[in-house]
Amino acid sequence: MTTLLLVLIIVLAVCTVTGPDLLHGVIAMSAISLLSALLFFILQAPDVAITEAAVGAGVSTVIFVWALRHTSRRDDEGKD
Amino acid sequence: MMGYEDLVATTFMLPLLGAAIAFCAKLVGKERKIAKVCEYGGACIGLVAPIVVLVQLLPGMLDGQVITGIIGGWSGTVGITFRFDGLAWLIDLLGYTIALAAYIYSLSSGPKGPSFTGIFLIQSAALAATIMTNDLFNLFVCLEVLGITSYVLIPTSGKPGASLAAFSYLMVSATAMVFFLVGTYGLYRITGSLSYAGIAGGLATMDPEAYGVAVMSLSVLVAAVAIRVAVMPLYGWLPDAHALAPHAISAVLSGVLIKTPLFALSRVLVLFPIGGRVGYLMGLAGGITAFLGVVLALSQSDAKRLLAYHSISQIGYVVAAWGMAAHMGIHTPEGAALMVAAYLHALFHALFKGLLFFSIGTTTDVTKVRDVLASRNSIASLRSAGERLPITFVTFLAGALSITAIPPFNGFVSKYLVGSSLKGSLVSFLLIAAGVGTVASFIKLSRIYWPMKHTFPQSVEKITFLPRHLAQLLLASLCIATGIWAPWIIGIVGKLLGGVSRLDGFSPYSPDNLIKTGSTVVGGILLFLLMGRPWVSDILHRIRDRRMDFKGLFVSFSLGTAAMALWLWV
Amino acid sequence: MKARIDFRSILALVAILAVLLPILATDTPWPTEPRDYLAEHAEDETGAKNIVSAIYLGYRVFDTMGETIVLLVAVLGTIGILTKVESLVGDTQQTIGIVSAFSLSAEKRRSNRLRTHLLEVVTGKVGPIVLLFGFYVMLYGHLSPGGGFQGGVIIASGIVFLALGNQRGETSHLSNSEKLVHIETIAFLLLVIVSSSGLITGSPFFGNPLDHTAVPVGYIVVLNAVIGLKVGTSMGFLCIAMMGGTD
Amino acid sequence: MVDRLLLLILFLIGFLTIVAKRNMIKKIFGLNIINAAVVILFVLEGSRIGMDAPISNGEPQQFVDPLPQALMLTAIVIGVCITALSLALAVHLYRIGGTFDIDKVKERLHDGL
Repeated sequence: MTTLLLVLIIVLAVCTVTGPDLLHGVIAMSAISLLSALLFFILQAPDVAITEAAVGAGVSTVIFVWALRHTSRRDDEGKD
Repeated sequence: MMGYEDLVATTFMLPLLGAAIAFCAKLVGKERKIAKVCEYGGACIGLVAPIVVLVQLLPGMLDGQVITGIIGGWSGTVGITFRFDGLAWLIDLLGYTIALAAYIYSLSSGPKGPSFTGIFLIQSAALAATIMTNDLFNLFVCLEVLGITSYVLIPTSGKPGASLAAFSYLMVSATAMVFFLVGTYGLYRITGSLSYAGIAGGLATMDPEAYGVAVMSLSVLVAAVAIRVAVMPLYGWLPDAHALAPHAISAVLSGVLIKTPLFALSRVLVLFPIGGRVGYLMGLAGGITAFLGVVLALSQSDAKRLLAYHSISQIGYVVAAWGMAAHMGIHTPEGAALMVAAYLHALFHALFKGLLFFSIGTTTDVTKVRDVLASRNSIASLRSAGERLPITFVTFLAGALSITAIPPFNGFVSKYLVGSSLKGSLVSFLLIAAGVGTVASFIKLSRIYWPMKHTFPQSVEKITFLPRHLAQLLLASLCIATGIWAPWIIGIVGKLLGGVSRLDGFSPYSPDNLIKTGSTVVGGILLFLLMGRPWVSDILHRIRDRRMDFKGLFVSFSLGTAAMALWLWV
Repeated sequence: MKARIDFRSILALVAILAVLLPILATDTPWPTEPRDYLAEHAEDETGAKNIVSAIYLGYRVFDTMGETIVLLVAVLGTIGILTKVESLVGDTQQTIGIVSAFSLSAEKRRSNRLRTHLLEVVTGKVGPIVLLFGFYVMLYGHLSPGGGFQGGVIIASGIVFLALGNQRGETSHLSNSEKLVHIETIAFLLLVIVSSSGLITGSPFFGNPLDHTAVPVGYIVVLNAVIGLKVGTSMGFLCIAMMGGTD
Repeated sequence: MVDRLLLLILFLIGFLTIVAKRNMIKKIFGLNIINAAVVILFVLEGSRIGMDAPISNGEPQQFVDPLPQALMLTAIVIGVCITALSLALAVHLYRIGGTFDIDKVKERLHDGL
């Protein structure tokens, strides 16, 4: 079960870092947070799970979205 | 009456209390007088009171007292242990002296406001906690607090480049701190403890198969701290950050912030049987840092950037002596003597580099020109800005004479001490070369004060001089005083670091040393004249214009870590 | 995309791999001494049933203090930079549709009128409940999972909900950013005072002042409340400032 | 063992992102990922010595190690603080330089100064 979750997290991480749309990356990041919160819950760490869900999926997503709202959501790397 | 353990804890609790009071200034309106009372009252509690506490603690420290305990009196298996010894006392003294001077200076030069005061005090508190802690995870937290305060304080200068510098610093050191956590994981796994005593015990009884884990964990821990110290391969973030921060913050950053983690690291190194090898490697890197830092500094034309590269060079001296001390073992007489040299140079460098940052800061604030090649006649500019006596020039001179090791200024004593303790090794030659380069680059920097007939000060800005002069004169007098009474200070530091026997009867002002200094100065002047040659200045231009891109920081970090791991492994 | 990765990056990656592999590959059994010690003594020494809380606010409360300070400084720094950014915002602002619905300023929301109306009604009603839940998580951290920090974050989201549900753009007391800053400031002062409070009864800094009384757990509850207040207000302040601010 | 290797891969993905990507937001993603990897590593390994969550209910239980959990609470919070600050800096730099590409921002600043 943990292995499966970890594989999912890795897949999401790859999506996050390779995708050209940063907003999708943000969503994938918060999905990573939620999956790791689930993982912590399975691993008998409810405190860490609550924190990760509240902080990783909540607060940091808000901040990321704020940052992108004020800038651009495209990753134009490579198009010099 | 508070016991010693509580008294020791006040060294970081008082600044925190001061910060909390300073933040309270936000509760009332900005114009109200009580807001100022809160802010400055908080600053007094946070910066002056700890110095009083330190004075209180001094007699006990001189008797060789070591105060250890657990924060909050909880159990030692899980709780956070601390150790307050001579080293912690000395670093606290260094930190609070510079912080006080920098705060006074900032009253005129900015940044201002209760938020700044609060964050500044928190930084001082974190410094005191960093050097006291005896717990690996607590060290992580302290380093993070130190880091985050500097990331916030650097961009307060409002220069666009400062944000970039803060971002680079943040990325590199936050990444390094994650590696620090990995190292913590490795050590907790093999020893089952986070406190230094527990780790040392666990390492003694560990499974031989776990040796690799210990080595790798140690190397990531050292690399993560070395980023903060800016030793040679890992220095890339420093010049921008120190050059573009507000002047007061530059002084604290290069005076205190890059040294405290180094001395905190020495507490970790002694736990490992292989710690001496790390020390040797760091010492070597320190020598190279001292030399290359000067070469880079020579090529700079921006005044503050030149000073920033000198910080790298001078920290190289400290790291060289510190590394060799760790190599010899800091409890052996030779090691202790080296440690005294390392600390004294750290202290003296903090004093004179702070002074230089202040003086150059005042000058460039007035003239608005930071390029040493374009700026001239600054004394006249300062005078037309309202400075009646050329105090800034005099204090600059005091700083410059200190850093170039001219007697009786303090730099002479500590550089001599470092040089003589390392006599005969490869590192000492690098340090001599660095000394020559320092002289040359400070002649270059002094040119901004050279009078010129045909330039007239244009567009000077009126500034408040009083707090600036106060801070500059405070540090300048300390530079001279510590130089003149050096033997006495060496005695005290030697006693506090437990290496008193080796340093008895030490006299820096022997004819032999004066001749050495003289020849260094002559070498420096020759080098300066040589710099006027077209082919030399061409080389220097190439050095200056090479671009350090962001990736290079990480590549050097990872290669440095791997190199250290390899060095420890074989 | 991967093809752009150059030689130096690969070199760095290999170096890091070589260093980290031994640390991660080891099969040394995980140490049990701290766990055994805690299982036996934690409840007696701190009074908390939740052992993570016992460590977080008891044995290692100094770390927690450091963490709270990091949060404080980060929020102050972010707000400081944010005001700089807001002053730089020109008319070139590229707005992402969804996001503007969450904006707190009325003009930005007008374009998404329908969605916004729904949002206002729902969040306005849910806000108080979330706030209440936050206080529950905060105050029962010693018995169940949760605690000051987690509760604080939930309180922060409650505050943000209240701010969003605020239809006419007027500020309610709780989502007034000035008030939030005041509460945060006082909470930090309280935190410093509470952590030194052990001195009164003879325990050291960060020690439990209620150590020898009938309710040793009171210390953890108080710390939870103070930290929750602090975290809730500073996070709430940050989010409100970021969402287009009421100031 | 497999889990730890997966975490190592996760860590390396994050690290490679920080090193190789020039987009600042991507770099911050990378930082978040390596932080998450270390947090998972601590909790995962600490849970191997027990089966029950560390909340005592009066009966004899076999706890997982609560110490790494308490440490990771701190690490998570510090991580998000760093993220917030770095994002604010990145947005500021975007405003100045008009791009998230760190090398281009550097060039533009260099030319501007």
